[in-house]
Amino acid sequence: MAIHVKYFASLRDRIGRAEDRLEAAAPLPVADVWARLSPEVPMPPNTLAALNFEYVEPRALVRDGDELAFFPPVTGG
Amino acid sequence: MAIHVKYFASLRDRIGRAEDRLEAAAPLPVADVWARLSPEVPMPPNTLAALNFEYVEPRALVRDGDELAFFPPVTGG
Amino acid sequence: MRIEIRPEPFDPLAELRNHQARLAQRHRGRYGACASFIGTMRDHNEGDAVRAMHLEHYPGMTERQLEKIIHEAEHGWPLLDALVIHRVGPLAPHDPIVLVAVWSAHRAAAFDACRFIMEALKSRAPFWKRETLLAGERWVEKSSAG
Amino acid sequence: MRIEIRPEPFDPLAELRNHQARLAQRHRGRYGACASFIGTMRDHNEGDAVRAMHLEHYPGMTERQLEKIIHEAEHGWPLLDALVIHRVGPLAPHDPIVLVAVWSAHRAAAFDACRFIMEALKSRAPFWKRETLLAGERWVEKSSAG
Repeated sequence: MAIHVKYFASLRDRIGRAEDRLEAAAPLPVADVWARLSPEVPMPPNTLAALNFEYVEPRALVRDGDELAFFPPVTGG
Repeated sequence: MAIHVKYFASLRDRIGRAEDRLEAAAPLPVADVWARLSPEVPMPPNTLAALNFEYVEPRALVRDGDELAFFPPVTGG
Repeated sequence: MRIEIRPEPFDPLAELRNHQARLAQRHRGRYGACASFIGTMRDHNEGDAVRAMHLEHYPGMTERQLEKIIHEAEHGWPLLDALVIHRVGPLAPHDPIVLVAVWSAHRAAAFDACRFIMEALKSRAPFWKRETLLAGERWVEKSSAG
Repeated sequence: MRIEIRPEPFDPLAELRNHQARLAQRHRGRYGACASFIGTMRDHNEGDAVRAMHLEHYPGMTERQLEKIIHEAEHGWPLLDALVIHRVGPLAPHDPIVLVAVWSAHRAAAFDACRFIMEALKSRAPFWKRETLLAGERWVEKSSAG
């Protein structure tokens, strides 16, 4: 198992990757997932996070097997 | 010339006429037109009046050649 | 801008399609939003079954009032076009009664103006409904709040 | 209630017609109001000419969020049905982007719910637009207020 991470739209372009995998022994906050995967890139302030398809705050805990996504403000419709 | 008067919907049914003509030597208020044509029928309180296709108050003056209409609240749409 | 009073049944979606095809000749790529409302005859009203309806109007004043309403909408919001079609005469349940459609570059203007036109039509356009119930007929006494 | 994400161009009025034909089988005479919104790609945005657009989304989350939005609308207003269709993939100016349609007995619920769904979609459904300008491409940075 692992935490499956996805990036979308301009954030994907900026990160340079569409997906990441993170092995985590214990649950950790969303913000920590970002920091461990991209320590050189501060999370842009307007970044949104979704855990298993639901919006979450950066302090929400991510567990093994979860799907976490980072993306910029949405612009559909 | 004359004042041409029309009645619509439930008000026409109540008055028993669809149209009236009133000869008037001088301009007179909407309410007076009603009173002269139907002295036995008080104007129902929710009656609307239109003078030449525009809504008017009962005190508006009606002149020779005008078209005046009386009708109940509208229920289209 | 187009206003029509129709004594015969009409197809709102076909009207929308035809109107928009003409609009696209002039404004293709300019409008980003079309808000529309279709009012349809129901088979019930105020708790009673309704079998049929007759829609009366005041020819001349109806068109005048609808034109004023659309002009007010055009002054209130940046619209590219507006379409209003309203039935008169005998109707059966499920028959379309009214179509209001508004085109604009952005959605807020389209939504706001479409609703404004519809609410103004309900309160100012001289139409009257007479319903045929299971037993007898009645004039609809007041416009519904919504 | 129906939600569809379409990778190919679609015809909003044909979708409305087909959906309503099915709805009429169950609810003929029950709905008096259909409010709808069609969003179309414009050939200009923020003062720049736009030649083409690519709509990206987050499969799975998009459907989940749209379902939640429609459920919220169904709790907020007495709706008979709702339809949401949204394009993804490459678009050209004049291509339909989104259709939202709501059916109810009365107009206020239809208007309110249609607008609620559209505004919620704009703020919560994970879609992103990338525009092709005359020179280069850009991500649309924020959703328009309307």
